[in-house]
Amino acid sequence: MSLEELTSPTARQDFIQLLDAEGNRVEHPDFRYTGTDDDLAASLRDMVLARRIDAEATALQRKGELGLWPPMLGQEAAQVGSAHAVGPLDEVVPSYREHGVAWCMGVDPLELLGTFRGTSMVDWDSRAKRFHLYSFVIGTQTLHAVGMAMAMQRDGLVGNDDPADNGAAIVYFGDGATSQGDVNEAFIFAASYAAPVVFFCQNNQWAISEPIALQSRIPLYRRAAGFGFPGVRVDGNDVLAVQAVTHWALERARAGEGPTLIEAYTYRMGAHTTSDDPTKYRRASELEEWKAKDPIARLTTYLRSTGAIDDAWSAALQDESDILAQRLRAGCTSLAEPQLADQWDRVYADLPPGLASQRDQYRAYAESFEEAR
Amino acid sequence: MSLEELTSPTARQDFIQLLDAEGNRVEHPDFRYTGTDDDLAASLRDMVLARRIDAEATALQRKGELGLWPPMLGQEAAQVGSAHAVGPLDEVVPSYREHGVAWCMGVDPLELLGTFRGTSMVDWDSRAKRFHLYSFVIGTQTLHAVGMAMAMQRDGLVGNDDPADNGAAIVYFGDGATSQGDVNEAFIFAASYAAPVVFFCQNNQWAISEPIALQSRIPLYRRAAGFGFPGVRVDGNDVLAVQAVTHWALERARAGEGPTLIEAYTYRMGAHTTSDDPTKYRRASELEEWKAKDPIARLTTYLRSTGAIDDAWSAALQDESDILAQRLRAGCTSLAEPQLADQWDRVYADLPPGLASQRDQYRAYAESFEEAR
Amino acid sequence: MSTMTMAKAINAGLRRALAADPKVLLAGEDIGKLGGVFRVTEHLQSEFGADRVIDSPLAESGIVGTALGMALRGYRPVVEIQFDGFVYPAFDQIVSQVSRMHFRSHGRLSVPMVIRIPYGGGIGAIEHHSESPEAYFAHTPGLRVVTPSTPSDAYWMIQQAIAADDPVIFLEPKRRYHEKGEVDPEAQPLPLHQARVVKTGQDATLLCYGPMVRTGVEAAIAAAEEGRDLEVIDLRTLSPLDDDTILTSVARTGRAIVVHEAAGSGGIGAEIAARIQERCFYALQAPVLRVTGYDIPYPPSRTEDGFLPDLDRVLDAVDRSLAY
Amino acid sequence: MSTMTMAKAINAGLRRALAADPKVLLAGEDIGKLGGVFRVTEHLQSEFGADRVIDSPLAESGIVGTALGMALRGYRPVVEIQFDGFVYPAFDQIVSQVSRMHFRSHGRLSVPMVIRIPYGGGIGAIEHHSESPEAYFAHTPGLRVVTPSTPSDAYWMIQQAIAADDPVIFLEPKRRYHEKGEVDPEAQPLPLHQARVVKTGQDATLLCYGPMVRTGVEAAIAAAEEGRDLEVIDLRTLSPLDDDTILTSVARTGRAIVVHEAAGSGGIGAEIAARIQERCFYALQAPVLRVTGYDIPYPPSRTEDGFLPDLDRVLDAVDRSLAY
Ligand SMILES: Cc1ncc(C[n+]2csc(CCOP(=O)(O)OP(=O)(O)O)c2C)c(N)n1
Ligand SMILES: Cc1ncc(C[n+]2csc(CCOP(=O)(O)OP(=O)(O)O)c2C)c(N)n1
Ligand SMILES: [Mg+2]
Ligand SMILES: [Mg+2]
Repeated sequence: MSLEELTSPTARQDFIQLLDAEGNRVEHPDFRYTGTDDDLAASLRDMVLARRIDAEATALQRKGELGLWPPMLGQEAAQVGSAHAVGPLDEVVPSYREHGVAWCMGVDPLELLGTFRGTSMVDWDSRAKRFHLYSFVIGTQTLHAVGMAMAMQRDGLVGNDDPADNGAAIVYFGDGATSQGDVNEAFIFAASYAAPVVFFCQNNQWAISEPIALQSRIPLYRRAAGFGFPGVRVDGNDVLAVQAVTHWALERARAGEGPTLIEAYTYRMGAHTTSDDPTKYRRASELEEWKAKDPIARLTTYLRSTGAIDDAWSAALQDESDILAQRLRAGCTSLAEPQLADQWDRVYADLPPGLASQRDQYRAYAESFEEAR
Repeated sequence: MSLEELTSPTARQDFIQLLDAEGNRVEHPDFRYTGTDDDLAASLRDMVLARRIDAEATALQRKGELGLWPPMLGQEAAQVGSAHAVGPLDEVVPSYREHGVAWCMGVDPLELLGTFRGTSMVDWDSRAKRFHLYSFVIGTQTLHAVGMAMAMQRDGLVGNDDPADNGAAIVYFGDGATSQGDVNEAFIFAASYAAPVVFFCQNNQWAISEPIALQSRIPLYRRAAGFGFPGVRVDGNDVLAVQAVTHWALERARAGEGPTLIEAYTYRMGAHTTSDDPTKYRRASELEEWKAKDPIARLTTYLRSTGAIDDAWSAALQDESDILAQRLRAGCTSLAEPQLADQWDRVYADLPPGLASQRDQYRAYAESFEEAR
Repeated sequence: MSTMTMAKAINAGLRRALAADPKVLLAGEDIGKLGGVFRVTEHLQSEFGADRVIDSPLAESGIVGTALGMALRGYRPVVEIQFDGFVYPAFDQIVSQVSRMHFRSHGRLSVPMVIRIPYGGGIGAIEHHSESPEAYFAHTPGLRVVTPSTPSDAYWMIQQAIAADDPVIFLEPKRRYHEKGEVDPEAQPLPLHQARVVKTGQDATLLCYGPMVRTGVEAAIAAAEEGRDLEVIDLRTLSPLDDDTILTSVARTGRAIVVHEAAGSGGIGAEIAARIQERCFYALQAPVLRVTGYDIPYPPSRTEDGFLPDLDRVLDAVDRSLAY
Repeated sequence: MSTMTMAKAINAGLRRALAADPKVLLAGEDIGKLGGVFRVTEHLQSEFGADRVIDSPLAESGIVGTALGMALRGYRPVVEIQFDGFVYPAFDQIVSQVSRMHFRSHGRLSVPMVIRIPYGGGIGAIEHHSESPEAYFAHTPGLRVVTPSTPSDAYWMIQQAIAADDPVIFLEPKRRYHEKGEVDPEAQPLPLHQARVVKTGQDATLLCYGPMVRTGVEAAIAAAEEGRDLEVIDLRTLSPLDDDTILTSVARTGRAIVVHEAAGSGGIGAEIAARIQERCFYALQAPVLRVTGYDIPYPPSRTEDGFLPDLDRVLDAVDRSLAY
């Protein structure tokens, strides 16, 4: 597809789908899923386990073990499909709801919990995992991702003859985030420098209580065209389509063809966070409609229809999921308690003397206090 | 034109022109100039006088009477054409180079000088003139304009049956400004609320030393489509086209049809400001090319060809211009010197006691000092 | 007279302001149907309509910048920033535009705007949800910065802030949202820019505000048991500071301790200490001490109890002050 | 050893850093062909290429946010904010992201980034071009804030800031850009986070920084004529403050006067006064006095001479201090 075609508002790829809600594979003129059914079973496994992690964390919050949890229920295909397109030199920059992406990038889900339990800021080694820190100020991370992409250009990781030498960044954000100045500036910088970055917007229809219509009157993916790069909308509950589209966009980026905006059209089936009460602002019927489009159900239906998975496979996965859940429950309560005294050492690479003595005073005070008890 | 048509990147109105560089009127399928040649003569007069104000201010800066001046040379048609479309209930929100708009809105050009002489912050009565304060932090004023437009909606000034009851806001900004988060947020708020606002971007090809290509790889007017409202590019050196397009956009806004982005394609013929040296970053030949598209020259040619103006008309205008220039030169040096002691009273609507005593202490100190001399 | 939480008191104050003046508007993220994440604007949209209680796109600079535009046409916008840590995207609009429009126009224009910010820690939140940004605003000429500590003050101060013709940063101590107190809608409130002596005392002056007032009062009660008579002042206004109330008290007690959650360096306590020593130099029997958040970013919430000033840290400072 | 202006000294320091380390990058508006509006980056793009000296789109948040991303991949970006008044659009990225990435990652990531900001008044500029925003940054844990006052310091400090693994706000006193001084590229520079005693003295300590150091030195010379022996300290680092140098001096002289252009309320002077009275309580013979910009927005430039601290205002404060 030419850029003109891709940026035309009447382009036929308005909604890219390769697996419909009933679990039937459908054709798309421009995109196809190139993996095998076994690959899809691996995706299904990740989606199921991601959903389980999410469910357990939600339950842990209900039990008071976490202060907060932002559930990703319903967004499994968008997250797992895109994560499966990530290559070995790519960098992944999440927002705060990308538990499924984290899982695929090899982050121990226990490390996800620390942030929400209040035992840590962000626990995982973002460089080793190529999965950056969660980001809580809406939209800010899109600029960081563009900067990483600019760094990759300077590292000689873009447009090399051998595709194995190329890398790109992919950054996650929500539909609400598209209203932030930072996100639009990220579009501008990325376009201006043809930076190798994929903007992966999970349009889950809501920004807390605000419907997407408040942020944009037209489909979000069309935003990109006005900045001079392609935007596409993909069925975010179709893991095949998400992976195919993300693969294509990352390839473009790595090849030096610049940024792409992917709007993964999906739905936040749960609350915004465990503190939220969606009944205040949305119809129950809406959830019902989206349940019919469940990303896991449709993939299961499809893989069962092809015989790629069977009852035994599902039972084994259920076991694996139970073990994981068990590990999370046990691990959560035994996450190391943070020490305030340790926090000073993380403020500066070189702790200034004044701050060191503030820490020492705190320590002495805390100890004197302990002794006095 | 439908919104779809207007937002299509291949729409034929890519560059709206009604008077070509040689001074010939040309047809456009969608836009036409509805004024008479006398109206055009009035526009020419404003353009000539605006250019003269600009030239005098530049000269005053050279003589050390102003600290700085941002010349508008070359942008006369964009400014006068758009200002002539402003109606009696409209609000005009400028950036810092809109001396021609200021002139048309009835701001005494002497009041423009105070800011750049350092005698005042902003001198004119922005409410009485419906011409808001100059704004120096790039892009910020676009949000203020959208807020004013939202206020107009609440004032019942939008979409009334009698067009005379309707108003809108028009906000000016540069090509460089389009990269600021604020400007893009302004697009979002305006689109979301269908606010009656016209975004008037003077693309004068440069943001100080940065060419437009650094801010956008594609024509700027196309940015709007991605936000869900029309964007059009007009020959910014053609006062007929600018006025026709601005008139149309303001009418849309007043009628409740929401925002429009107008990209007035023009050229900054002078330096960015009197502190700038454009030879460092741009070819002399570029200026020559644009001289051939001079907005005043082409309108003069046209009006002479129709006989609407003649030598006598031009001579009278020259006299008027000389008198104005003379008034500026004399007036500039006699602008009242500001008093530091007066500044405290402008910080708060109700001066807090602590600040009042700070002012009094300053005054006492300054006086003691005067006495000691 | 009725008993209500601070969140409800602000809600009631907003309702009264909306009812009294059609020019009053609310804007912010999720303030409509949801009533804000703290429910402070609950039911107001259904009562006053979506034109007056406006759900805004997710962009703080846009919220503040458009509110400024509305203020310029005579409206009195009250915007909500969802959490303290999300005010920074609007910082430019606040410090370069909102705070200066009156000045820039030589007094011709005014910006009767209120920026409500739930602030402070102590609720076990994730990062960016426990910030105390008041010093940034207090250092910015043209802004007024106030913070209530009780439901009654919250009820009145929000109305006074809306009535003020200057832009007001209205800081709401979120961890006190659900504490209850008496609110008398017939009372004669204290002026907005006056501190309140919550408890008189002779031995030292505790200066606190917002979430720390309760801590200060508790400290005074505990100190009383040890025979120490502390004066507790609720600053209420952080900019401008109510010098009279502060200096009169310290001139008498000779000792002062400022308490706040924000980082100590460059915080409100620094300005207060600087003023007190400037103007009560001979009266001071001990240096002005500060009990504040440490000079580190807000730490993981399971360490916040140690980070935040508490009874013990305040009493420790009282001991140190009295030891001079 | 050569004589050059501060602008040229920073240029030379940047050049040396670019040449020494391929990871050093510059980014900002107009820094390429134009060499920046103050010509501080002049010729650097032609020498090091447009990939290392990057003209950025006109968006400060974007400039800082993308630089942070580059830093996370091992680059050492040095960004230029064109004027002090234009740093606020980047405030969120600076205070919520740049300053905290090290902390958020439990020390795993670092942000070796320099944010250069020409600051301060005295050049007859229009509004937003004469701001002194240092207190905002000094109140933000995780940032280092430094400012040179001479070409030699500028030359060395910019290189030290680039070499530092922490984010550094590098404030350049624009009205001193064209003043000349000696720069010795072979010298052994003072550490970045140390104040400098510019002139020793016995009677009182003048604490100043950036554009005000010259004013302080001139005041000391004038005071000497009246038989008053002032110590002048150039703070150089505003966060962290070099407590040792400051407190040692004031403990000896017993008197301190802080001078800065920024508004007094909540300025750097407040923190310094608070610290001095905390730690030199018995040594103080007079309150710490502050000579600062007034608590108003930067006024029209034709009144700036009265607004900015000058020789007379400093000497007046010295008189008042010595009168205690
Ligand atoms: C700058 C900023 N403003 C406000 C918030 C509060 N907030 C947290 S999540 C959220 C909604 C985000 O919606 P969206 O971008 O669609 O992502 P989603 O939560 O749906 O995944 C808001 C307003 C924030 N975190 N940061
Ligand atoms: C936020 C901000 N950043 C930087 C500047 C410095 N600056 C002043 S004008 C200008 C270029 C503006 O270009 P453009 O928007 O095209 O308007 P023009 O000057 O061409 O009319 C810049 C970078 C500023 N005024 N505000
Ligand atoms: Mg969403
Ligand atoms: Mg321009």
